[in-house]
Amino acid sequence: MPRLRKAVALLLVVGLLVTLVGCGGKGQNAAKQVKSEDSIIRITEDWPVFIDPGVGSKFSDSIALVNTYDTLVFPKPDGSVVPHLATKWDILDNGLTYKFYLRQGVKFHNGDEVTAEDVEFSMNRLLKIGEGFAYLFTRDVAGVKALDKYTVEFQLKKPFGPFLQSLVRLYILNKDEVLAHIEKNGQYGEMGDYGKKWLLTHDAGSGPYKVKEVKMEEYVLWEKFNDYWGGWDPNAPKFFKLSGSVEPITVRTAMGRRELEITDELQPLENYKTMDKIKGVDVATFLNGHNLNLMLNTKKAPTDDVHFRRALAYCIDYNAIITSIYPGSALSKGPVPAVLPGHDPTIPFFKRDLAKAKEELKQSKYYGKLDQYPVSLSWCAEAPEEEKLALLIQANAAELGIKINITKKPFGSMMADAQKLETTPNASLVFVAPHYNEAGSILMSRYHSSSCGTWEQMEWLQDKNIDNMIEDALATVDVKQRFEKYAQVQKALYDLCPTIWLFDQAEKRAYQKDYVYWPTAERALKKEKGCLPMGYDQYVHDMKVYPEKRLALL
Amino acid sequence: MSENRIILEVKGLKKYFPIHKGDKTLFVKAIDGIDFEVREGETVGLVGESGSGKSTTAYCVIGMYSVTNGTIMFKGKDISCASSQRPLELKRDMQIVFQDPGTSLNPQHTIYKIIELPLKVHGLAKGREMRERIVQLLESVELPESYLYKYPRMIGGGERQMVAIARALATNPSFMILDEPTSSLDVSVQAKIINMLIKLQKEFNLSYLFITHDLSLMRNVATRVVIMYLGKIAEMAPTEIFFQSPQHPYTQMLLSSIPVVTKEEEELKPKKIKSQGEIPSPVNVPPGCSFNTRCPLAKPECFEKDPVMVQVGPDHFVRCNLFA
Amino acid sequence: MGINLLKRIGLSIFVLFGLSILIFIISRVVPGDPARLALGPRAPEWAVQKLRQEMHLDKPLYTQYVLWLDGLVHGDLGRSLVTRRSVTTDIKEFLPATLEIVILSAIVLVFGGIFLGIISAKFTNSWLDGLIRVISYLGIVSPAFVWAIIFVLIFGYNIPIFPTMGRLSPGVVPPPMITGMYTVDSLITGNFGTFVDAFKHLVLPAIALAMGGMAQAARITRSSMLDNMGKDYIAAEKAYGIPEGLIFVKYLLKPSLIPTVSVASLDIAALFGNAFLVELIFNYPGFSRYGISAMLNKDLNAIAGVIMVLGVIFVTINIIIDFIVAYLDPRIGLAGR
Amino acid sequence: MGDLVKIQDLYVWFRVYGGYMKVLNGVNFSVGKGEKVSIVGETGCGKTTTMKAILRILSSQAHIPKGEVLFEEKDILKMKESEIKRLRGRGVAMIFQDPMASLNPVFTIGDQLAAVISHSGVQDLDKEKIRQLSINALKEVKLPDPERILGSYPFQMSGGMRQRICIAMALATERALIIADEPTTNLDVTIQDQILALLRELVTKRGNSLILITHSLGIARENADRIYVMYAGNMVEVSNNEELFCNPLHPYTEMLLGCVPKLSGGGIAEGIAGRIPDYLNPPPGCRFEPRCPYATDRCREEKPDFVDVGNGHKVACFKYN
Repeated sequence: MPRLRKAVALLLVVGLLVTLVGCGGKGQNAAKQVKSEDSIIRITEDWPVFIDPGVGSKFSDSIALVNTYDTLVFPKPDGSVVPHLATKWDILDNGLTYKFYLRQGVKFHNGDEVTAEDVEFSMNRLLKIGEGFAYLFTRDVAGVKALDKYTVEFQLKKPFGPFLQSLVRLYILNKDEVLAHIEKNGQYGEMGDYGKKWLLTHDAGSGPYKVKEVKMEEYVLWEKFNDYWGGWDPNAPKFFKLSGSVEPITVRTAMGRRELEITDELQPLENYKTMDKIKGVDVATFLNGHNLNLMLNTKKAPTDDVHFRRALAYCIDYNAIITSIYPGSALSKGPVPAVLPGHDPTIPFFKRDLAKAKEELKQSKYYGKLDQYPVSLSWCAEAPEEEKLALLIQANAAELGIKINITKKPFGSMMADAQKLETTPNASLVFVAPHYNEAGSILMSRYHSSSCGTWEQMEWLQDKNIDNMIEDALATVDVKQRFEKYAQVQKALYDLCPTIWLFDQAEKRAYQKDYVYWPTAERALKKEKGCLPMGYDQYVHDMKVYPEKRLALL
Repeated sequence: MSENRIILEVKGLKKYFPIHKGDKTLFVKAIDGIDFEVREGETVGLVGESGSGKSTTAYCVIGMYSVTNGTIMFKGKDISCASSQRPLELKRDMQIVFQDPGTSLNPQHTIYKIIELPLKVHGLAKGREMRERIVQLLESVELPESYLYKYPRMIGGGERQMVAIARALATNPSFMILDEPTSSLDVSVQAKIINMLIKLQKEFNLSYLFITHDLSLMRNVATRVVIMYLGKIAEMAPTEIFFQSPQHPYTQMLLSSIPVVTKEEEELKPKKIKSQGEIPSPVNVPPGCSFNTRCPLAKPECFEKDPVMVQVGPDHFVRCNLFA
Repeated sequence: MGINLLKRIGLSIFVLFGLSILIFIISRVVPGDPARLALGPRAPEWAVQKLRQEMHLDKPLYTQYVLWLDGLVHGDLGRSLVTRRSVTTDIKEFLPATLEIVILSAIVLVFGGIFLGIISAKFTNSWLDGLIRVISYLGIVSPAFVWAIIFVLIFGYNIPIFPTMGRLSPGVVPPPMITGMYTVDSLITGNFGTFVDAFKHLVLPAIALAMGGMAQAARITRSSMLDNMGKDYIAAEKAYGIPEGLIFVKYLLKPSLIPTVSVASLDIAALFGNAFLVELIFNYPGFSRYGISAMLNKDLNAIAGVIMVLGVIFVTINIIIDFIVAYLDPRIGLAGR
Repeated sequence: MGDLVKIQDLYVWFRVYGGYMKVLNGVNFSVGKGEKVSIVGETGCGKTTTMKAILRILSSQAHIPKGEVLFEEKDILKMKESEIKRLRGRGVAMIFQDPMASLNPVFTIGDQLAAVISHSGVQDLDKEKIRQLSINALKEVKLPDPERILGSYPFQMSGGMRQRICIAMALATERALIIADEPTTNLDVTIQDQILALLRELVTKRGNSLILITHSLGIARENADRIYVMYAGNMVEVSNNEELFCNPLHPYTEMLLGCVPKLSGGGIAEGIAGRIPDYLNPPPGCRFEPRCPYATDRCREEKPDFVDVGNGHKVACFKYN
């Protein structure tokens, strides 16, 4: 009996060892030789990833589109745009007509040349489908027309100052290739499905990377497009892969195994700290033009009283927020994040000042009957950190005698609540991002009456004066004048205090500092001002990767 | 004896259990029309093999099973209804002791609690009285007071059965069903219990319906014996007469099968009939006389005609075609 | 047996029909506008409206059900809002991936569990038994995703011998689609290298997934073997001189496996649910992950499709296990005949 | 004369929490070739332990401090595994109390019979031969349609049929000794009668030795040549069949007989006061002493040995020496 027991134990141990060694052999013996597959940038991001410019608009889609397709103009961190597919352009009719002259000889991935017809087709397709980034254009664009092979003209319904900025979201598709892959029985009439099915897993772009493989729910893999008109640095990555998993443990392990170069921005704080400790891994922190707003319902008691709103604004401990809850973030100065072009730097920060808060409260009509007017506050269940914030605000407000009732809500419910004034709570914690990188985008989508009833404006401001100022600013084609007008709107809003701008959000991503050159991380290190539109920080063409340095880390 | 008052009267009692076999519904005829009565102060022995329906009869009488057909009269009241509709007073007056005291006593409760329960339910004792009454009940089954706080597992099988009897006595019943109370016990323990039951019967003027498969035990306990076979009564007679002149071939087979310890007993065993065959399943009761598959005296008519009960002597009834 | 099987299948279809109504109603009644969720908060209302029409969301519920059922009968489960493809296509792609894990996991669960249980019972109260029992306790109390995390850390990070992401290593070409299961397809096409690679990707997720059920099976096998060891028939078989080894592996094992198999069947069915977090951690594009992402995105057709397929799988597993139990335990098998 | 089995001064203890259960307390016992012997005793007196010792299938907690079990003059307790195996295969067969529990519920009767036959040590048995032997064994116990029974499972049989099958297994191959441990306890009296008659007939016909363990004095009387009465780990009395019932010597035997209800009536004795002793701390002298009305000081200190009162009638009680 004891002999058998020993034999079984031995069998178990040997079995385990054989498994370990047998399977481990390959990993350890892997030749320390650089292969071309090693020249790769791998990024994690949330799934799904839509690589169709007519469909995608989220973070992951943007990263894919930026690298697969070209646009007429290309954004700079300072908010300006530079020539890209278009070498130059004319703005005519007081900003109602834009005429672009295309670069000649630019090749699509299949070898076709990029022409004005492709631009016309791309804009029409986007408008017709109505999904993705179409919302940037549907309101203002009246039409588009290819004047000749290399000239294309856009007609606007009314002057729209930041039109050039919004064009970084018009990704140019190869018309012929898309038409060749249309499915007949679609919902777009003679255009069938407008190539939607084919473009789900294929690209028709001219960008620096061409789609090599799409594995649904897993990853998208791109390969360098050697004939890219923009040319190539010798150390530019040969491959680029976007993985659809953001599980902290998976991300961290992959970083440790050097199977991932840049992480997503959705990791918990703890995980960034852990990854920062891995040799050769650094965490890049940069402001991305998003900010967190405490939207106050200006039509509902007690937040309908400006003094009451200001009292709230003066009682919150902003420094505690940016040091312990959202480290790396910056204090907000007014409604527009400081990194966005058109931001007015003269607007002061909100500061915690209890004396001032009490003074404001005394002027409010609710003073003395605060207990009858509790404030309802919703936070977004998908962003768990917001709970700490909500509790902090609750505690701060309690010092003034203001009672806050906190509710956790899924974003879907928050969206539904925002549809009616009665159901919109007194206060809502919401992250806000610009549609295009300019102050006007935030001002329009946040405070113009047209956005009332959507999650982007739960203030229900409905102020004619503000509406007129915003419309006027946006219609101004001249940048300097436009920015001045933006500044006035920001000042006016600061006085109305419809929102408590809690902080400008910092985006965090861990990356392989030792063998990857990433321009955005470099800019963050140097604390350079400005930011790029969503997705452009991951423009792989400008990155560099050094596989031999990677091998040294293994 | 026969002038004593009738306590329990069972008439035409039937109990069928439906079983589903595929699409068909068959009936297990556990009891198929039986008549008997129990008189005051009497012990009626209900004897039969497993599957004869003797326990089912007990459960129908006590109300654990609803009755398919027929009537059960207890002290002149019809109690063929479901247990839940019986008055509490009736439940108090009629008690049952089960075969296996190991499972009929709650192992989590002390003996005190076990006996306390019926007293509480029927509101028979309160406060300090309660303890006194329980001790008194234990004394009546010859268990010392020290047993009050023991658990069933701490005492022997015989003693557990004593506790079960004490619990049954708690409500001062006049009628008790004893469902094979000693069949899982050794003879030395059985002797003690049987003697105690007899003593209690005299003391409290109890009537017993005593269910067993042991005829030699019946000889010493019962005043009247009822033999059941496949849901029907085969023979019924006062004990003395029964053992002197058993009439039914099945009764004779039973008697001849009993292992005995004295020559005297040997004499009493019928010699002509030997045990053969097994009791058929109550789902497939053979046509005619249900004993025909094992009966050494079966005639052709036994395979067609179900016999009726006939009286062959004073208080002696037999259900067999030989006597028709 | 044949008639019994047909009967069971007939009954199952009835059950699945009921299930289809239930899941359809549940999937449609959950709050939130699926079209809005699919197109994002900034999409213009007309585009959302168009999608609603396309999905028949503007029609009454029963019309929607009839249309959906009609599609179901024709093998068309509608279009997924997340992948923007036909749900049928998605299922064809993701189901084999998860089946691969679940099948391997079930094998580990059943055979591993029984093996450990036998060892434990054979050497009752030895250190080996103690070790197995401790592992079993851990296996039962820790959910599959905890094991997944532990395995990723140990075998992916500290001792990096197994891949921790995806179904194949980069650069390995997937085998041609036959069953959709990479390991099977690569073997069919004779591509052994791909098989090894695909198999290595399965090892950690499958074991992580199997741990709980395996521990359960081990415990049940152990206790039921110990229980049966005390039975008279084992004493009788010993008394008749049947070798102890044979008694152990044949006469003792078979009756002892009945409870194990019944419980294992539930555990195997539960694997599909537990697979979700495991697939997430191993970035494995499987059916469970697809199902959960469908629910999070209120991807109606995908939800209904996934539950429908799971329903069919559960019912099938149930039938299979019932027949295995009937084989092991003649009392059940014959009662059913 | 040639004793087939002879147990001499056998002690068997069981290791439990808190010490040893001293169950067998110097058992002396023998069975002659072709003899039918019965051991009678109440629950827990050590009958089954004695039989398990003969087959050496005691549980792993058992400990044998003293004694020997001779089978054909060889000590079973000192036998090697291979000898034990031969003994089990050819020498001894056992029939258990509960025929449901002693047949494996998930294998067919045929399978179980075949296993018993093929491990009986008889060489060169092919499948067909085993099948033939199985059928013969079933025919011998008067089971109808043996071929059908071979393919059936135990649960498809009635209790009586199952016990016939157990007997068939025991007698399927040639064995010197049959041990039947309460073979009819769970059966109805008519079936009990049939089974015992069958067992008696077959054993007599084949000239096997039989040890019939029972708690029923009646069964012992009708089926055995010689009867041992056992109490709390000791044989207290042994005698030829009729003698024991006409002239019981040991106080326990006498009282036990009084407790048996008689078909002839006459009431039942009061029973035996007290319980069997606690095996963890048994009385040092005669184990029946605490319940014995005749107990003396000597009984409290000394363990009585068998005294032969003539004609093979032995009793372990100080009353008789």
